Amino acid sequence: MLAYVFRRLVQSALILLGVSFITFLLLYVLPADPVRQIAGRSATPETVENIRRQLGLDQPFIVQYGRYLAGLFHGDMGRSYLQKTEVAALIMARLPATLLLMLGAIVAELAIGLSLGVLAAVRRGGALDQSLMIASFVAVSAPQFVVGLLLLYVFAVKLGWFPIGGYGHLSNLVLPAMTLGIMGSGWYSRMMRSSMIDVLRSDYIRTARAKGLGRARVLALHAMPNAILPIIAMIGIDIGIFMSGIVVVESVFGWPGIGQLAWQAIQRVDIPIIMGVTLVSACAIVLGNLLADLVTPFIDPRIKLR
Amino acid sequence: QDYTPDPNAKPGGNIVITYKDDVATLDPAIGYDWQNWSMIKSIFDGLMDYVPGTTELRPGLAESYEISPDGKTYTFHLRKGVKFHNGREMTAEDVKYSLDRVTTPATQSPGAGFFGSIAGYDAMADGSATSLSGVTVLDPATVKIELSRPDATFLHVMALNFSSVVPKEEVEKWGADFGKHPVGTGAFKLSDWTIGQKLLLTKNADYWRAGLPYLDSVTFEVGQEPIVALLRLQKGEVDIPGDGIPPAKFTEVMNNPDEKKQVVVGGQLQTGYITLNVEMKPFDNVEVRRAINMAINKDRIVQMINGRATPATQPLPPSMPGYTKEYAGYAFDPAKAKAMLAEAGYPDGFQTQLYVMNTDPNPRIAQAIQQDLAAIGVKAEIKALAQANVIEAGGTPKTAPMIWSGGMAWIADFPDPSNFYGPILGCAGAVEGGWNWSWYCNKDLDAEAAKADSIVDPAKQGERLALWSDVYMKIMQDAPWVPVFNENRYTMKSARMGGSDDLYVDPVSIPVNYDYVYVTE
Amino acid sequence: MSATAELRSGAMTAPDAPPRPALSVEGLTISVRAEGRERALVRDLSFTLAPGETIAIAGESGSGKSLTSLAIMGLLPPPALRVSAGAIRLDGEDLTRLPEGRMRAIRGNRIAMIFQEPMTSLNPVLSIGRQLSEAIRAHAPVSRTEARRRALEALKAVRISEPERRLDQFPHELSGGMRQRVMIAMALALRPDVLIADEPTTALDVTVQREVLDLLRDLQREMGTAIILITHDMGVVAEMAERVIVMKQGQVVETGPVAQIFAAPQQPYTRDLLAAVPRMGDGSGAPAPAAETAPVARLRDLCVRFDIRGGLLSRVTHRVHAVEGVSFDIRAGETFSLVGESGCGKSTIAKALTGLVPHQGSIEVAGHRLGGLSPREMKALRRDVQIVFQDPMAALDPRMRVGDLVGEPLLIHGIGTPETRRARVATLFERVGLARDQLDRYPHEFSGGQRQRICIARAFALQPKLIIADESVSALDVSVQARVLDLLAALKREFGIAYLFISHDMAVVENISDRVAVMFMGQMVEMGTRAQIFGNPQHPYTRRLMAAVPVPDPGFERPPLPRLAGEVPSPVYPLGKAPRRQILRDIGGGHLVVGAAAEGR
Amino acid sequence: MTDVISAEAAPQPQGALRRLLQRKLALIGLALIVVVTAGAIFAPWIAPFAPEDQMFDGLTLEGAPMPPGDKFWLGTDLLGRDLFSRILFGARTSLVIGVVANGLALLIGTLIGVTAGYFRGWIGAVLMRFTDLMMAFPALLLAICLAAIFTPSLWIVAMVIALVNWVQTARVVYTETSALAEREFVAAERTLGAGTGRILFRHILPHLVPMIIVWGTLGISTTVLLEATLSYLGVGVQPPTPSWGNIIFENQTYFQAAPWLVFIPGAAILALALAFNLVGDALRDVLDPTQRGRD
Ligand SMILES: Nc1ncnc2c1ncn2[C@@H]1O[C@H](COP(=O)(O)OP(=O)(O)OP(=O)(O)O)[C@@H](O)[C@H]1O
Ligand SMILES: Nc1ncnc2c1ncn2[C@@H]1O[C@H](COP(=O)(O)OP(=O)(O)OP(=O)(O)O)[C@@H](O)[C@H]1O
Ligand SMILES: [Mg+2]
Ligand SMILES: [Mg+2]
Repeated sequence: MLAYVFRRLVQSALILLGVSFITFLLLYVLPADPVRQIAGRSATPETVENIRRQLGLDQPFIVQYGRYLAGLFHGDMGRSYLQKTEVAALIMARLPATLLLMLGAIVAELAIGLSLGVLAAVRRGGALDQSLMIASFVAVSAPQFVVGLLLLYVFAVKLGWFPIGGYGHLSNLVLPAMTLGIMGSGWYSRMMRSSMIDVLRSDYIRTARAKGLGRARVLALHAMPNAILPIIAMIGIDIGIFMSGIVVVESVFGWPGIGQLAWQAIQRVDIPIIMGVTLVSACAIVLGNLLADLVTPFIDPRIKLR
Repeated sequence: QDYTPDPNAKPGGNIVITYKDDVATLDPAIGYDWQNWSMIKSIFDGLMDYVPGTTELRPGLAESYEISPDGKTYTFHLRKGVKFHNGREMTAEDVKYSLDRVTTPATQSPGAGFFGSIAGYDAMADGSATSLSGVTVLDPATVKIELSRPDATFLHVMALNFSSVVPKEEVEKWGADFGKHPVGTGAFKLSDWTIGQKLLLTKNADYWRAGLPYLDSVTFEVGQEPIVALLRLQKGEVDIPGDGIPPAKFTEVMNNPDEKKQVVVGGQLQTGYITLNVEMKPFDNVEVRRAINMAINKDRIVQMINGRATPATQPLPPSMPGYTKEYAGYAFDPAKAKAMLAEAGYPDGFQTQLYVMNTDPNPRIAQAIQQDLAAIGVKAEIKALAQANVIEAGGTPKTAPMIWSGGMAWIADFPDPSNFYGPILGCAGAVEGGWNWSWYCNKDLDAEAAKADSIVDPAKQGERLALWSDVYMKIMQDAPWVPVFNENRYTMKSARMGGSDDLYVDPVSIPVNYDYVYVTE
Repeated sequence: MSATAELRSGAMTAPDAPPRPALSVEGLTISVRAEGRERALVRDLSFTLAPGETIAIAGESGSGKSLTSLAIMGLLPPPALRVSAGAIRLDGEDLTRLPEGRMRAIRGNRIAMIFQEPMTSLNPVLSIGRQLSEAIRAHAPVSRTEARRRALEALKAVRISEPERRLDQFPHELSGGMRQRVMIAMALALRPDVLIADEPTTALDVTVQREVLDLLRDLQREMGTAIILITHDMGVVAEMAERVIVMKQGQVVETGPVAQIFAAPQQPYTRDLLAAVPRMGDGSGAPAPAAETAPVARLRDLCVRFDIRGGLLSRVTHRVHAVEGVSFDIRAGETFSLVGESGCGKSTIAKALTGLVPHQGSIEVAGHRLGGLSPREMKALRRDVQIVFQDPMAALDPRMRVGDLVGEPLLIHGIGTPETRRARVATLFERVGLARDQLDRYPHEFSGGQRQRICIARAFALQPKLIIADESVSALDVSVQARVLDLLAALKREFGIAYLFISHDMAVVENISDRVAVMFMGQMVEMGTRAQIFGNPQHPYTRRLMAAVPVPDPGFERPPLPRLAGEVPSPVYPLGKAPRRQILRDIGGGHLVVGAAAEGR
Repeated sequence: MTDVISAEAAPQPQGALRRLLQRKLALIGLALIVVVTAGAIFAPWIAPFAPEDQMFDGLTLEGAPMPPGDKFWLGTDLLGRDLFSRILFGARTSLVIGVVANGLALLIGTLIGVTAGYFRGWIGAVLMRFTDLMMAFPALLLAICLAAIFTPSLWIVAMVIALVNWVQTARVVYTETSALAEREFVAAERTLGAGTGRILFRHILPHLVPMIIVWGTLGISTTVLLEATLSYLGVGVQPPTPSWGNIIFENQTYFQAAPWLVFIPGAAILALALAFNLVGDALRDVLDPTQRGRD
């Protein structure tokens, strides 16, 4: 187990290195000059050159990348071009909010998706199954901005159950987490349904019923853990999918996470921030996958980590 | 010359202002977006200032000043007893330090170029000097600034945020993080900043303008979608939506009598225009450029943005000194435009590209322009890109034939006609990486502009403005731009906000002049 | 023993009536609803079961045995299947009309069931203890600790080794035999009145089967449970049951006391069934071993080891010595059998022979030396060696039509045109006793025996020199098994094919082999002609294997056998260590036996 | 009489199509797909107006769009263009994105997943590490960069979407394939002498079909919306070319003031995704021989 984690961490580090290289390269060839953004509209050409030199942006690609890496090893992610602040500080200030939001979204999408998937599997072929199928497609196809605003409008403005945006309380988390989780719940309910149908056909479910167990118990204790197995790996993948949704959801709900930071940075080619956010999100994805793999053996004792 | 305090003003209270984007930095040498511009104005002071709600200059930290007859030497007498937020008294040394700091390349100030007329600037820019030779401290309360050439806009430059006076010890203490820990002499001081969430400015009790500010504190909440901000305003949670009324809600608000009362409308020193790249075919032909000018249906565009602008006739906005009132501009006449194109050798029009920034409503405006051009046979392909990419394309030779300036449009740094010329219409900007995206360079006009700016004597202001007016009229002859509209500002405020409407459409402090507004409850 | 059990038995004792049946089935008819029509799968089945009695239901595959047991449990999968007529009475109550809630109280408590497939019938993600105590707590309001105590008791009752440890283990950590014991423990934990055991031993090898059967009998004696034993193995029937019901196509063919049925079967079907049962003898009779023909396969000092990785850098730390120094020849046209209990390395040898696992030592097949062959040579080799796997369902791609599956080897080796191929496939089909019009069906539409015949047809398509049959008949019921074995024999006669026949069923092996090798823990312990092995078994392990085979004779008295309840010894060794090599000695006539006569476990 | 029975016993080769056509839901789905495709192909003849035509009477005097009505059946957009015509023409873009780009992503993902899952060894390791890397890479950023480097056009956008969207498919296909490769019938095929290609294409791929169908149909809306996000960022299909996604994105803030601008194209995306799902579900059952006879 420990050996496995160790090896996976080494692999992850390599993956992160790869991500940093590709990102850096892409940003390097991107046809947009960050210096002009920094220098602003009334800058003279020499000011522009000056800034370019100071930031080392006149250096060849390899040198720039090498410097960046060297910085990274010292825990220095550089300074934002436009915000003039340590990228690490900016990210650290916003990361907890994003992590919280993701966690909330995962909980929401699992709670909704899994329970609906089970329901559909149990009522397979019936009217409920059909309507859940349509519902899951609505969930997958709905643009998050609109979903967010609708939820906000109905539950915060009209009904007043939740605050309009904001951060700090659990009540603030509900709507954004729902918005982010809705799309995933569509996916999960579909996946869970088919996985559950397979499991319900299996011999051990029949055994459990032969023992005289109640229906709810058979579903919750015997079917669920088995049906969920193929889905756990998805949760790791999910974190990556969240990254794009987070930009939208955070801005609708005024959620102070890294999504908005990333968005502004992309708009203005603030390379250190883009790099930082990319690396942090890559970290999250890699760790999420690792976590998913580490959790599996607890649910499925057959799986040995090697 | 000065401002009469509002007799109804009540001290106390806190207001909430929202923004979508994060506040980048509050370092006055660096902050250069319209969001932190007004915040910096309230935290710092420069030698010069504007009368609230107007574009009229008034002395700031300088109590008075003298200009030498040749217009090249300015002597400022500082107010005594002005204290920084850290309690230390502000002196002439601080003024010099601040000007040195903003012009040192290491500071990376985007505003360094504004100080080009101060003697010794060039040595600063190329790194050979560490101090502006033109700035001398005569005594703790007097500072003398010598210019290398007469500059009529110099007092405006001294009112720019870039000229704010900063305390050396605090700058050195925080280093690059001064922008997150600003210390100035202004009406408000920063007391809390939670990155990505909110900033709290609290009243500077020691402020040198007696009785100001009225408010105890101002809270800025960032990361707020404009639509959501408006919803919160309607619920009374927000006092001013910093990003204004979102277009999607505009009609709704204006059709609601109660809400309409909360809206304040004002002009703005802004022009939205299309650049025509004079180095690229067929825009090298002045007839073609004129034809394009006549092809654009500005009224339709204004209608499309819910009438939140006025059709423009020339580069300068109407509220700018030097604006030529009698000039009617090119009339909308597609038939004539088509004929002119035919005459210029393009009877079937031509293919071209229109660059535009990708945030609403700019792509929509671009599509309206596209349709107008199509009517005279010009097929323009729209390239809607992120701001950075448009700026990049504009500053690269022979790349962007047409650019719609919206979103990056020129909002004046200070209310002077020269501000619309140099970087965006003069030869200086028509370089790689510059902002003169039409690449229009007319040496004669450059000379005329320089001549106008060397008229420093306030008495000859009329003569100077006439020269400027002439410059812009000649530009319209050459038609490197299609001025499309001058945006109006529609600000909304909560019902409890008090103070003259002018404060809410302050041409300098956008969205509002925090120092002078107050709450009525 | 428990309070509830006593209460119930007290209530049951009626004043003077004859012993009430534990369960009675009256005119049971089970129908399936498909394509709008109702079809009866089981028709008009009736029997009564007295307390403490064992009834066997025998019959060919698909005759409705499992459906009957599911109907009694109330577990027929809705909505397709249902009881359309008849009644199942327990204490006078008709179970078919009981609402689900009350039925649930009976399941597990009064009637328990052991399923056919121990490998898949336990929930893989729950610990044994959990699954056991859950069954107990479902019916008795006891605390968690008490349930665990009773679970442990139940495990002890089934004589599983290290019962305490098992409670916290998971199904995959147990061998098949142990799992079946757990199933039995689970079924008996609440001392049900009736136990239904659906083919409880079919999937197990002989030695384990022996133990499980003994166990069932002991427990029944102790607790007085009535048992319905479903099986197709007449040997098991003879040993276990008092009465037997013979079913065919959903109907009862014959029923009566075991002794009577075995002695004087009335119906031709019953007679056929009994005749098909392979019986063990002393190895005499039938064909003499083929003369010294050239071998089609030569194995010399074959070793197959699997690496187990571990540690920080995932280096190899342990090895499974699955096959360790095995040598033998298979001569053209002979049937060479490999026997031994589960996990001893039989399948691994088969895989090594077909190049599916890498090996050490030398293997020569049909003139090719395995190892380092180019893909072309490998392909050529594959024309000569074919394998028929144990589980025909798993070996057939479920998404292809069987005609295509059988024709595939021809297509792969580029033999013939589509028309000639189809004709050849049709001939093969007829040869193995399938109809031409079944060519376009899919594997799941056939019975187990038919599927195995499809696999055989596929193996024969290329007319190979050697066919490896890895437990190819173990899962089939006797009559089908007999048919398949006849088929193999006929094909062998016709084409002179050699077989490597892998099995744990000594009776079958005796009936078809020319030569036999006995394996234990990856090594060979005894090898010789059929007569040598069965007539004169030398090694104690060989003797044990033979003694474990159920004898289809109700009068047979089994000599007492020491009961074993341990784990199968493990062939896993740390790196650098290896099992001790056994040395085979010839004791005359090519009869090889491991050196020390006192070799044991 | 005998005919009926034999027809039941031995299915005709065209059985799959016939059985597909027997399913009501599949027919509805198929009909929807045909309608959308026809709408896209014949848009110039069906559409009442040109999609980029900004009509004077398409806006109110205050510049607000017109709600659905007599002249503009589905209303107009913020520029006074006919929404119905834009939806029709937008179908072209969205079909290319949802079907071609999504299909391509599935194809790439399947190829990589199958190869890695079947071959293991270093090929598998390299491919899966690459997949991990791509998964850790924010897809949106990659899309933005790629689209910004190559000048955006419909086909470039489609390529870009395909290039970022294959990752999840590859991952799940990999897992499934490694399990399949362990199945006995694959070993059986190998002993018959079947080559790698044959095993992969004839025996492994068919088993992946159900999963690919699920991912493919769910992927339709995801890709259509991703295209919209790209358009929104200025690296997608350029205006005034309509796509269902960018109609929504352009107008999403107007969901209250002009709900038709958001919900009508939203419904179109949903309908397309649902239609493919209905057909896909049915196809999956029909193609799965083990489902035959059950219902
Ligand atoms: N769910 C089902 N739907 C339709 N037919 C079924 C179903 N389950 C079983 N059958 C059919 O019912 C018949 C009896 O099946 P059953 O499982 O009882 O056989 P069995 O006697 O237990 O055979 P085996 O020895 O192979 O286990 C078979 O012909 C089978 O095809
Ligand atoms: N791929 C593998 N990796 C590790 N160990 C293996 C592998 N394949 C087989 N083994 C081990 O090798 C030993 C021999 O296995 P094999 O399948 O040959 O047994 P068998 O005699 O065929 O048993 P059965 O009668 O149950 O089929 C077993 O202990 C098994 O666990
Ligand atoms: Mg059965
Ligand atoms: Mg085996």
